[in-house]
Order: sequence, then C-alpha cells, then structure tokens
Amino acid sequence: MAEIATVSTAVSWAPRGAWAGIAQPGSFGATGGAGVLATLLDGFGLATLIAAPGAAPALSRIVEARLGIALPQAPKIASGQAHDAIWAGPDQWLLRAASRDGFAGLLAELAPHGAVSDQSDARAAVRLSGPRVRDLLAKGVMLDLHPAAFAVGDVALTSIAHVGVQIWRLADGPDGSVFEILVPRSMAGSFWAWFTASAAEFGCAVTAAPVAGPR
Amino acid sequence: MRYSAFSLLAQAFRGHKGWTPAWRDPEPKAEYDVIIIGGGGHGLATAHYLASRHDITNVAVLEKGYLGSGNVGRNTTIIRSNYLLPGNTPFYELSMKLWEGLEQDLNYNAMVSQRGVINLYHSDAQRDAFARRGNAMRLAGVDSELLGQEQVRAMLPYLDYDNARFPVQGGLLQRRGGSARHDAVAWGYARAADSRGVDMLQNCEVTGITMVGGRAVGVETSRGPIRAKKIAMAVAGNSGRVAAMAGLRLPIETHVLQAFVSEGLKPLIDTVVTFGAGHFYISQSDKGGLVFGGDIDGYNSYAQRGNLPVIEDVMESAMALWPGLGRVRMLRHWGGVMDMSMDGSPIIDTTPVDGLYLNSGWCYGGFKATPASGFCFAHLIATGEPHPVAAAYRLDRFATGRLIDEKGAGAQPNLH
Amino acid sequence: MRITCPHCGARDAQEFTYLGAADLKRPDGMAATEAAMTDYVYQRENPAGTHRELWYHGAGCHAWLVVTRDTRNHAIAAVEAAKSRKTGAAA
Amino acid sequence: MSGQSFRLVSGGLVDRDRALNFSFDGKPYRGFAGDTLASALLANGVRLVGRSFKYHRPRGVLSAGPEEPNALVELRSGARREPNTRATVTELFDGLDAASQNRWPSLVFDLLSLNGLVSPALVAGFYYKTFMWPAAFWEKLYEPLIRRAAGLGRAAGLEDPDHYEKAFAFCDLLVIGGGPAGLAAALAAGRSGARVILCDEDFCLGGRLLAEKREIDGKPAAEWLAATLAELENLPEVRIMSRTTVFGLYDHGIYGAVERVGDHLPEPAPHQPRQRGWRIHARRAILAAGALERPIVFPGNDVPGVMLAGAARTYVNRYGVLPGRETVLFTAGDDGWATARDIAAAGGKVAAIVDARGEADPARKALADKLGARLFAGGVIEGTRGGRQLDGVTIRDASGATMALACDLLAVSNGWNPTLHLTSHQNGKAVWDEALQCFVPGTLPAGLAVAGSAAGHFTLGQALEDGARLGGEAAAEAGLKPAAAGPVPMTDPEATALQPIWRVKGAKGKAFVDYQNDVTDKDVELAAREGFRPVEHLKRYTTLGMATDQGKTSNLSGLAIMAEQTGKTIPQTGTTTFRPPYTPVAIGALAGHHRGKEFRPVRLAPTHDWSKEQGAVFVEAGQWLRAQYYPKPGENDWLTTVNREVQAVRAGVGLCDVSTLGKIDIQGADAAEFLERVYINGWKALPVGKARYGLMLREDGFVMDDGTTSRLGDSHFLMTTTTANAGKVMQHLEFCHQVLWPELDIRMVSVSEQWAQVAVAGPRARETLRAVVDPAHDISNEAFPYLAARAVTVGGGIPARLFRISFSGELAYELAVAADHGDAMMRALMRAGQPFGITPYGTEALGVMRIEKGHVAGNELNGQTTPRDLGLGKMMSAKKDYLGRLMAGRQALIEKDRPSFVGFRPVDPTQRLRAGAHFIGIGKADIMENDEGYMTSVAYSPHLNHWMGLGLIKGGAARIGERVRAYDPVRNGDIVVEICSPVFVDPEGARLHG
Repeated sequence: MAEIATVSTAVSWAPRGAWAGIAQPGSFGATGGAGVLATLLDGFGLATLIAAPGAAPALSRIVEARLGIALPQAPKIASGQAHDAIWAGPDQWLLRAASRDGFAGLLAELAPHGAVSDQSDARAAVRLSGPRVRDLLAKGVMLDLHPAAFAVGDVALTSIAHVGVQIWRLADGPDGSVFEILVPRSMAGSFWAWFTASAAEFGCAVTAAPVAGPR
Repeated sequence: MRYSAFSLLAQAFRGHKGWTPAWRDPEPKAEYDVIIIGGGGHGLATAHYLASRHDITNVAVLEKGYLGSGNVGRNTTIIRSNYLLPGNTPFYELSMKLWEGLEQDLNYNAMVSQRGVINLYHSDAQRDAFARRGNAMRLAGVDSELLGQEQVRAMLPYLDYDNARFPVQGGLLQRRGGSARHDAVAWGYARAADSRGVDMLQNCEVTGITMVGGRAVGVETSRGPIRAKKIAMAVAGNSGRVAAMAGLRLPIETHVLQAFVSEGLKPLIDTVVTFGAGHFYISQSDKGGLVFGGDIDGYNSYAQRGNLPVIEDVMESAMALWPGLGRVRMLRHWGGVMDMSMDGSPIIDTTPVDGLYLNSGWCYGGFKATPASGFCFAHLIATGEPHPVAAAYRLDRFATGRLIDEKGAGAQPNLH
Repeated sequence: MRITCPHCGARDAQEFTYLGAADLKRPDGMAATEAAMTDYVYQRENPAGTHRELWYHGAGCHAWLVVTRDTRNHAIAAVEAAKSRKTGAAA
Repeated sequence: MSGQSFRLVSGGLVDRDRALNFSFDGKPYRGFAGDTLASALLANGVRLVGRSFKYHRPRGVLSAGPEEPNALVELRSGARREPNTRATVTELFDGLDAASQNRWPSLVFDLLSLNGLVSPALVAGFYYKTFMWPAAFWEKLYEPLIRRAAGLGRAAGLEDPDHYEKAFAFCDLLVIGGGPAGLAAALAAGRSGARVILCDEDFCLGGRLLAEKREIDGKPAAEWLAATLAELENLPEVRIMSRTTVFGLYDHGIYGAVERVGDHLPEPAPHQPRQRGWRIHARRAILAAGALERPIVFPGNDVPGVMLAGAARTYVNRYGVLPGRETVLFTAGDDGWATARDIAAAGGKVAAIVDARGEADPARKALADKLGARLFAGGVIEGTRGGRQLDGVTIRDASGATMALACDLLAVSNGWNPTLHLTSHQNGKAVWDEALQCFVPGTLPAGLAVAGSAAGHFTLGQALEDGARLGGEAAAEAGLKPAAAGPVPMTDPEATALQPIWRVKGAKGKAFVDYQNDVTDKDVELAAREGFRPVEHLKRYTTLGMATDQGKTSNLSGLAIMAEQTGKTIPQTGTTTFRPPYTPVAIGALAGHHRGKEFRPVRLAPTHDWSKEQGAVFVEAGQWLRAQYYPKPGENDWLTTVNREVQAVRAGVGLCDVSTLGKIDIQGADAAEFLERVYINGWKALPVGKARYGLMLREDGFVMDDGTTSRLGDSHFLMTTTTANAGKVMQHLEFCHQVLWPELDIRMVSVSEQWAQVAVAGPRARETLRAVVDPAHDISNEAFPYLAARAVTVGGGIPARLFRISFSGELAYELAVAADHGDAMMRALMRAGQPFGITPYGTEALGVMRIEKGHVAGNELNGQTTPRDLGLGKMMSAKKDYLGRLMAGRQALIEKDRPSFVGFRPVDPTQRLRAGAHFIGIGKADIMENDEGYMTSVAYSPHLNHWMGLGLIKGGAARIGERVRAYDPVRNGDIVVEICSPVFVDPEGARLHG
C-alpha cells in the first residue's frame, strides 16, 4: 500500500493541460477530407511583459539581445528560434517559449526591465489550418481574415462567440492560411463547443502537437 | 362625441360618416396659462389631468411631430408597479390604479390588460433580491407573489427548464401588471384633454424658451412665439436639448432603446415575462405579435435606431429563455430615445428657472408611468407642490444623496 | 457601428464598452468640494451632435479611447487613446 | 393525386425531370424542382390558399415574391412548423407539407368568415370605441375572444430542433440583388479584382430576367445571364450568396443578412445549420433590389384569381404555369401589356384588356387585336365575382357603361415601387418622383448607391448601365484599377408609360388597400375623418402596413387615398418609412450558436474535473460554474451536506476552490499610490509579504468590490476581486489609470486564469499544508502569521503562493499554483489532510461560515450600500483622497437612521430566516412607512444549531438586543428576530490566529 501511495504521489503532481477533458485528437463532422485541421498546443511558456512608461524601446532591446526578437510596436508577432513576441496591447506583449524548460529563469532575467507575469497556464492554444479554415473562423471572428487584410504575422485581440481570444496568422501552409488562437483557459470548453459546432460541416481533424521539453 | 358599443353600431348603419375628429386642429393662441412641451404620453396625460382634476384648461400641448410620435408609440407596452424602493413604489402603484380606471376616465379603450408580469430569477441571490422587492411591494399595498420553478413551469411551459445555461428557478409575479395599447393611450388622453378645451398643436416645434429676468415666459416655436404663465417640459429623450434652451444641464443622458415585434401568431404567451439572466422581456399583443426588447444600445444617441450587437443579444436571450422561438420571425425593429437618468429614476420637479417645470429621466420605464406622471406633474404645475407619491423625484437628490437607485448600478446611465 | 481603435484597427462596437462623456475633469485631491464632485459625477452636457465620449476596448487591447461621435447619426470623426490625450495635455 | 392541369407543356425554368411530391392541407400534389410552393399550387389549380386577418376572407396568390400579403401558410409540422410562411418564396422540396392558417374548421369553410357579416361595425379602430364596460370584462371576455380570433399562424412553441449560426463577412462591395443591375455591378467590380459579395434572396440569380422574355445584345437574356454567372463564379474574389436576404443596414456599412442554408430541404443537411445570420461589413454597397409591383384598390380586388400582372408573367415565364385560363388585364400603364402578350404567347386566353388610360394609341389597339383581346381604353374594373375563386369581373368602360365578363384571372398592373427599403434604415427619407409616380431613394446612407429599378430606373438598359457604372466606381473606391469596361449590353426597347390609379371610385363593395390586415379604402377615409391624418397616425390607427408584408403592396395606396381625402399631394401627406428587417427574420438566425447551454460561455476552474469526480453539485456564479456542495451517499438534502461540510472545517480541515476570484497583477513604481487612490484604506505602509483586506468604492460613494491584496514586492501587488466583479474591477482600474491618472507608473494584467487557488481552512489546515508545502518553507505560526503572503514551493519545487487569509474565521490559508497543477494540488491536499478528515466544501458552506463570521459578500455589496452602512466606515481613511470619498459623505448617506449592518437570530430557534424579509417593529402595521430595513443573507449555523441572518436595519448596532419582525409575506413568513452582533462564531478571532 505504502509503495503504491508513493508512486501515486509522484505521478500526481503531473501537470494537466488546458485542453484536458475538453478536446482530444480524432476527427468529427462531415466525412471525406478534413476541411479544418486543429492542432492542440500545450507545454509552451507564456508571460505578459509590460514596459514601464517610456521604457518600451529599452525593454525591446533587452529582449532582442537575449532572444533575438524585437518587441513589435504594432499588432504583430515576431518569431525567433524558440520564442515569439506577440503584441498584446500598447506597451504590452506576450512572450511565448516553445518549451517551459528554462522559462522561469528567462522571466526572472527580464523582471527588472518590465512587469513580467507568468501566464503559461492561463491560455488554451490551438493552431488552425485547412482549406476551409477561413470559412470556419468567419463564424466567430469579427475581423477580416482575408490574406490581403490580415497578413502573415498579424495579431489581433478580439472575441469569438463571447470568448476573448488572441489570434495571429502564421506562414501559409499547404492549404493556405494558418492561424493560432489563445483562449482563456477557463473558457476553453465553451470555445471548443463553438468550434466543433462550426467546423463540423467542413469535417475536422484534431491532433495534439508534441510537447517540447519538460514542463 | 361619446364612444360606446351603441354609438359604434349607430355609425355602422350610417357608413361611419358621422364620426368627428378625435381632437381639433386649432391655431396657436398668443398666450396660455400652461404650455406643455411634448405631445407624447406624459405630456398628453398632464394636459388631461390639468383639465380634468385642476380645471386648468387654457392649456396647449406643443408637439414637434404628430401626437404620440415619441416613445409612447415606440415601447413594449408593459405596465407594472413592481418596484423596490419607497421613492418609487407608491408612485407606480398610483399609476397602476389610474390604468385600472383609464378607459372609463377617458372614454377610450386603451386595452389595459392585466395579464400579469413575471420577472424570472435564476439564482438564490436573485430570488432573495426579488423576495425583498416582493415584500416591499406588499408593504406598499401592491400585489406580488414569489413563485417557485414548478409554478412558473405551469404558467410558462415552453421555457427552457432542462438545458438552460442559467436555469429558471422561479419568478416574481405581479398579477395586476400587464400591457396596454400604447398608441391608444396617447390618443385617449389627447381626445379627453381636447374635449375639455386643451389645444393640441402638432408640427409645432419649440426652438427656444423666452426668458425675462430669469423667468421662463414663453416659447419660440416653428408656428410662432407663444407666451405662457407656466411652461412644462415632458420631452423624454430630448430633455437635455430643451433644458439647454433655458440654460440648464441635467443629470441625464439620451440613449437609444430598441424594440421588436414578431409576425402575428395565435396566442402563445399570456403574461409579460422578463428573463433574469440577460436583458430580455416579451409579451404578446392582442393582434398576435410577440412584442419584445432588451437592453439599451448603451451609447448616447438621438438617432432613434440601434445596431446589430444588441439585436443579436436580444435574440440570443430569446432563444436561451424560450428555444421554441427559433422559427418565429422578427417582423420589425425600431428605436426610441430615452432620458437615462443618473440613478435610473425620473425627475418631476420645478427647476432653477422660474416658471419652468421638468418631467424627465424616465429611462426605459416611462410607458407604465404615463398616468401617474401626468397626474403628479399636473399636481405640481397646478399647486406648486410635489404630489406626495412623487415627492422623491427631486432634482437635488443627486447632491443630497437621496438617490433612488433600484438596481444599485450607480451614476452610470447605461447600466440602469 | 465600427470604431477604429488606434491600436487595433477598425472593430465592431461590440468589442467596446461605453462609459460616457470624455472631457469631465475629476476634482482630485483633498481640497475638492462636494459640489464640484456632484457636478462631475452627475451633470451631463448630453449634446445632440458632436460628443466626445469614452469607450473601453475590453475585448481588445484594454485601452480607454476618446471617440468623437455625432449622437444624431453615429458618424465617428475621431478616435484617440485616452491615455495619450491626458499625458499629451499634461506635457 | 391531382394533375398539374395549369402547367404549360413546356417553358419555364422548372426541371420537369424532377417531380416533387408535396401536400397542402393534407392533400397530395406534385410540382417540379425549381417551383415555389405558390407556383406548384397554381400549377395544380389551387387558388384559395389563405384567409385574411380580420374578416377571414378567402385569399389567393397575389404576387410572386417577398411582398406577398395573402398566400401565407404554416410550413412543415411538429417542432419545425413555421407559421406565416410566404408560399411565393418557399422553394418546393420533396415531401413539403404546408397548411393554410387562420381558419376554422377549414380553409374552405371558415366560421370566422362570419366576421364579414358584422364587418360594418369592425372598421378601423372600432376596438378603441367599445369593450369598455364593464371594466372587468376586458381581460375576462372581450380580450380572449379578440386574441383567439387575431394572430395568423400557429408557432410550434416546441424547441427548435435545428441549429443556427452567425457569420461575419467583409468586402469592398456588397451587391444586394442579383438581377440585371446587381449582376452588372458585381461583374464590373469583380473584374477589377474587388472583393464582392452578391446576395440574392431568391434561389436563382437573375431577378426579373427570370420572369421576362427579354433580349440582351440581340440574344435571349438567359444567355447573357448564364455567361455572366459563369464569369462571376470564376472570379476568385466574388462570392455569390443566393437564398440570402440582406435585411437591414446598420451604422458604418454593416449589413444584416440571413442565409437560408437548409430551408429548401426537408431538414438541414447533416452538420449544417438551418439558417445563418450574417453581419456583412462592406466598404461600399449597391442596392439593386429591383422593384415591387403595385395593386389597384377596387371593390373585390382580393378574390383569389386577382393577381399582380408582373407576378402572372413570372408564373408563365419562370415556372411554366398558366395562372388562369381566361385572363382580364387591368392596367394603368404599358408594363401590364407584357403580361397579356406573354400569357397569350404561352397559349392562355386574354379575354380583355382594361387600360385605365384614356384613348389607346394605334399600336396598343393593334396588339390587343393580335392577342384576340377586347380593349377597354379608359375603362376600369369596378367589381369582381366569385367567392373562393374569381368567376368574372365588372368592367366600366370609358363611357361609364358597365358589363360583366367571365374570367378566372385578373392581372393588375399599376406600376412599380422601387425596393428602396434599405435606404431608409438609417433614417433616410424617400422622395416623391412626380414623373415616375413613385418614391425614389432620397439622401443615401454613406457608402450605399442604388442601381436599376431600386433607383426608379425601370428599364433593363438603365439597370445594366447603372450596375456597370456603380460597380466600377466601387472598385475604384477600393483602390483598384477599373477593368476595361466593355460596352454596356444593348437591350430590346421597352415601353414604360404609366398613369397610376390609386383606387377605383364610385363602385360598391370592399376595396382592399392592405390585404393582409383587411384595411379598406373606407378605413382610410374614416381615419381622415377622425383626424388621424399624419401617415404614422394612419398606419397606427388603421393597422395599414403593419402586417407581415410591412405594407409592401399597400403603403402607397393608403398614402394616396389619404392625400385625396385631405386635398394634398402624396409627398405632402407623408413618405413611407421602412424599418428593418426588409423581410421578417427568424429569431434563431440572429441568435446563432448561443442558445441552451451555449447561451453564454461557461468558465470552469482548473479544479473542475476534480470537483466533478468528488460528486460536486455545481452552481452558476456569474459565468463560472462553482462547486456548491459535495453530497455523500445517503445525504438526501443539501442542508445535511452543507452542515457536514461546515462542521468538518470547524473541527478539522476543509478545502474549497477559490480559483474563480479575480486576480490582478499590479506592478510599477506608483502601484502603492494607485491602491491608495482606489481603495478606501491605506496601502503604502503594507509590508512586503503581507496581505490586507481592501474595499473600493464607485465614485458615487457606494461600495464596488472588496478583496485581499498582497504586497509581493516593493512595487508589486496582487489584487484579488470577488468572482462576480473581476471583469468590472479590471475595467475600473484601467479607467483610473488611463483616464484619471495616466501619469502614474502602473502596469496591470489579469492573472486570474493562470492560478488555481484553494482555500484550506480549519484547525488542522497548517498540518495539512505542512505535508504539501516543501519543507524548505517555514509555515509555522511565527514564521507565517495571519495575513502573511509569500511565494513557496510545493511537490518538490513547483512554484506556489501561500496566503494566510481567512473567510471562514478559521486558521486558513489560500494556496495557489499554476493552473496545470491545480488538479494535482487538490489531490495532494486531500491525501495530506486525510488524517484530519479533510473535506471538500462548496460555496454553500463557504457562505455559511462567512455569515457566521459576519463578513459581507455579494448580497451586501449590492450597489446600494456605503462602507458606513456595512459597518466598515472606520476603514475610510481621512488622510487621503480616494475614489468615492466625497460622494460617500453626502448628507443623506450619513444620516443616523440609514439602515446599517447587524446580525439577526430567530427568537424561536426552530424558525427559519429568509433573505429578503423586511424588518417591521413588533406591533406596527405592515406598511411602507414602518419598513426599517431588510435581511441580506441567511444561513443555518450548525455551530449555533439555528438560523442566523445578516441585514441592514435603521439604527444598526445601537439596537443590538432589540426585537423586530422579519416580515416576508411573499413566503408567508413573519417571525420575531433579535438584533445581534453580525459575528456569530468566535467573535474574539481566536481561531484565526491559532
């Protein structure tokens, strides 16, 4: 008994991601080719950076020196090797790391230069692509996502089906536009209910991206 | 000419050739004892009660468009007196009593229909708040009943009880609440006032208030200047504009409220129902249309029209409450401009300008108040003293802190 | 309605929350009088015409904006960030 | 099964190879793909399709479009029943099931048609003049009768089984209407590369081209149409949306539209919605919605078989249906003649042409001769024969002589009204065009142009020219180079002369202005007589134009008759104002996905699944679902469970999720100063590593929110808000920062979603935590005293925050970890607390314990209370300015007898208290004047073994020990309570510091 308890204690602190119990790999909706592909993202590091008044350029220089990416001054995402700087409001960014490995240390390094708040667990993230991805998003996003209006690298804070989201466009994939969306963790279930209802007519394949590194 | 089943039948045999105009179309006189600015429900009711209760008949109602062209003809026709605060409850109860005798008073069938008003609650806290209100109503001599879910279900079987995001737990019912035919209210008051000699001046827009020594002595209008001993404003939605003519600023913002009507349907719902987990209220007119509405659009506007976000919010609430409405079609929607006051309650008072009387700030609850508003405003104009049931509706209450904030929403008009 | 957020671009008004008149000046500090505060909290110009008003981009960048809008027809003439306005005025 | 005896052997756009079965009033029929219900009924010789609103008169198909006032049916059955569905725009599908409405017992024999017998009394507004006596009879007798008789179809009432969607679209150009003008516009803009959305309410594009025999560039128009559609479909930035009605124009170029995705199917296709509500954002829009034909007001103009001439043409040319065997044409202009020509060409017989214009020119005479029709130039129809179907007409010729003529179709042509509805949605007023004898668009909303018939440009040539020009302009506006514009296609000539007649006078019988609402010309006269002359009075008094067709066929006639009555012109009398929607829109389409559980998003704590596993019952708390209590097997009522939970906490230890509280990270050099200004109490002196309770007011002096805020660093605070107000407080703080004091260095972000937080409360809380918090952290009472707030680690290095704060009054902590670890945290605590009987508790037990401790919560923070009211006046700093300071000090808010906060206990301990009860003095009457306050919160205390309450009462704490009545008539409650301290348990706070 004692042994079992020890084992279960060790296992029990294992993290449980934002999609757990909500979304899992598989497919749903119309059959015959998925019009929408959803990749569930987990295990990334995420933090809010806010510059002090007048200190945005300085903060940007520090981030650039450390990570090789400058903080975008407009609603854009700047991507480096393993990090993204995502505009999140005036003088405010989300810093995303592909892995949580070493992320706390990075945040500690940045903390003297701006307000840093860890948000790694605060959002559920999903990457959406597929030939019908814009038709799907048109059912919730009140923004013009036409390639000419929302360029690769553009970011928007907006809402989908009464859920506040942050969305950006990545480089095109084989089926055209690719988007990533961050959803407040607590509303991931409602977001997913909207998503499944809206994507069903196009057919949807859901996969989970491999988690990079320990969490 | 008196209206009755007999006169109707008599006229039927004469091809209805004998009916006369419901009111005269007189030329403005040079001077009146009282000028009422605004030929909407409240202004017309004020005229009727001035003439019928205070024998003041040298009165003109000045209307910039046609009689009843404002909110009296743009609302969702609900009447009720289910208020919480002592500043409000007796006033609305007086209104309810006047509604109950309105047809006989006016000799006009405004189709006052006491079919009940149910405010639904969806949580324990909301139930307790409704209980507080229901008890306050009883203390003020108003009928109220707190219903549980099963009682509501028996009355409103179509609502969503099983799959709702915010399940209906029960409701606060005022059986004497209901609805009235809005246009007929305006017409009935206009006809009754006219019959006592009040002049209805349509297409008569007030463009200025004439001041002599700090006193309001007349108005400039699109039909020429008119002098008056007393000038009474009842111009909901435009109170700020008219008050500004006398140099006054008010604790009021003008907002747009949209309303909706469906296609005509056979009877579906017998009472007025308000959703407690969103902004939505619905009833069915005698003609069969579902009449419904929601929240104000939320921004200052004089445009008498609103926008899609609120329309969609209303429809979402409709479906959340009553999923059987999905295939019912919305036939028309429109907007009215509201005097949204800073505490959500009205103002019936004198003003810092001598001779100028103010009736405003009805937010989007002005229709039900029409009779009492006219009654109490007439009392104030005639006697110079506020009517006891309207004594709380003072302009200085914002300075003294004697607010009448039913919702506890604070000094932000679009939250009331 | 569409409001062009100076940070985010043109968005549906649904993303914003309205507050009211933008140019009221809070009587700050211990010396402020109750009368001045009453005026600030309650009295409104409420114009039929050009209105400078505060909107909060709650579903977007969380910026408070000063929108210049005609209350008769909803036409918007200008939008600026409230924060930059105030700091600009102070400078 | 009846044959399609009125179907032409060839012609039309129906697919004769695809027969579709359908039924009407239970009788089976057959039509073809491409039919509407109306065309299929007419093909089968069904003329009587409905009953009118008031007199229940038999009615047939009047039109072939959305303006139809008569042919309204209940479509489908059961939960999918759709009342008031216009047969003229209902696409036929196999298995379609429709029923007539507003009749009893049957369409053919309708008892309420007896209303017709008393119709002399049922004039406009009759109900305002009667039913007044006795007063009580209105609700009991008159109104129920009226309500039953009124209304049209029956709504299903049952939950709509189909689903709906919303969608958002953006374009350079929105083209509304896919007729020749719209197609030309879409083509011109689309060829330039513009992003174009072309919407048409019909299921086929082409508009009137589908209904007319016309030529473009010397070839049948169908060829031009096919080529144009093919080209549009190949343009990548052009999107064609058929079955899509643009119903409204809103501010800043936003158009509402509804797409009928599945209405042409028996049920929507799998995974597809029935309808989709669109919000289309258009830089420019072109209204090319065509025109609606006008009827003529004459006695008997409502008998089934009286039809608009253009509609008759539609049935012949588009649907291959002859709407009558013997046709009489009654026309006021050239356009009607095309109907006679097309009917004759299709093999129908045209018995007579009654052209109300005077002397006919030779060409018309020749054409009449050619068609074999008798021509009555200057004649009118002054009556019809037939009840349920037209048998004949009475013609009065130019000399005044009358004659009867048999016919089964009377085609009526009185010119067309531009479909300018959308131009008036932004308060735009239409203007009268004397030459065209119709209203045309006046001042246009920004970004909207009007093309073709909708602009009063009634010829095909004008439509094509308008479209091409405006489409090109829209592309240029979008910054695109116009494509090389080819020549505007040539069209065959058409005659459009018109002298409209608004009504035929000097004849007897009911002449209908508004068919659906049964408004006659006499009703309009009565309105004029009684002074209801402004157009809005006319509409409201007579109900003219208020039916489901919104007066599309009636408004102008009504206006014209009023003008004639008052001796004014039509424009002097008024304009017709159209309000959205253009045609009625299903409520479901505008609600979309948001119904049932999806009405609003649900927020779930990171510990939600764990709570579910523990058997929690959940409760809605704002957007959140929170664990309310955790029943165990054998516990049959919630109170038993809650009592157990409370006792477990007070005796041992319990845990309760508090992740839902708002958490705001506040950093910056001025963070402490900022808190000074937004909270009523002081913050600058708070040491790092400590938490403090704070209260914030609205500027009007009433309490907005409360919570504990911790100082994590010199310039770093973590504020907590109540669950309900988290969003509101964030917005408020942003306001304070950005609008009031932008000069302060404050940086704020919500971290509510990042943290899973749990309250661990009870005498054994420290021991429980000791097993979870890593040993390196000293959490002893000395090292971690009450109100300590520090970062710790758990589970071997997992970052966490520990706060020693208490809502329950017990030794209590809140432990927070990153949300991914929330589930694990609960399990670890459960294991650690097992020896102490650790018990999960929900919001109910939380509420009981806070009431036992006299803490205020949502019921007290109701927006109507000041800090003084709540006994928290001492927190109000006198040394600093803060939001709400001045307004909270107003005269009426500091009066002695303002109700203030105390506790209550029942004098008879077996009695139950209820929140919402009012306090009345013992022996005093139950009247408002004796109202002393009310109970805000109640709970059963298992500690005291009786109910306890919190509330606000005049005089407050000064009256402790007094007895009053808790009066609760809505629940039949009236009990004596004693005013007591609001702290029921451990008033010394010994447990807290243990």
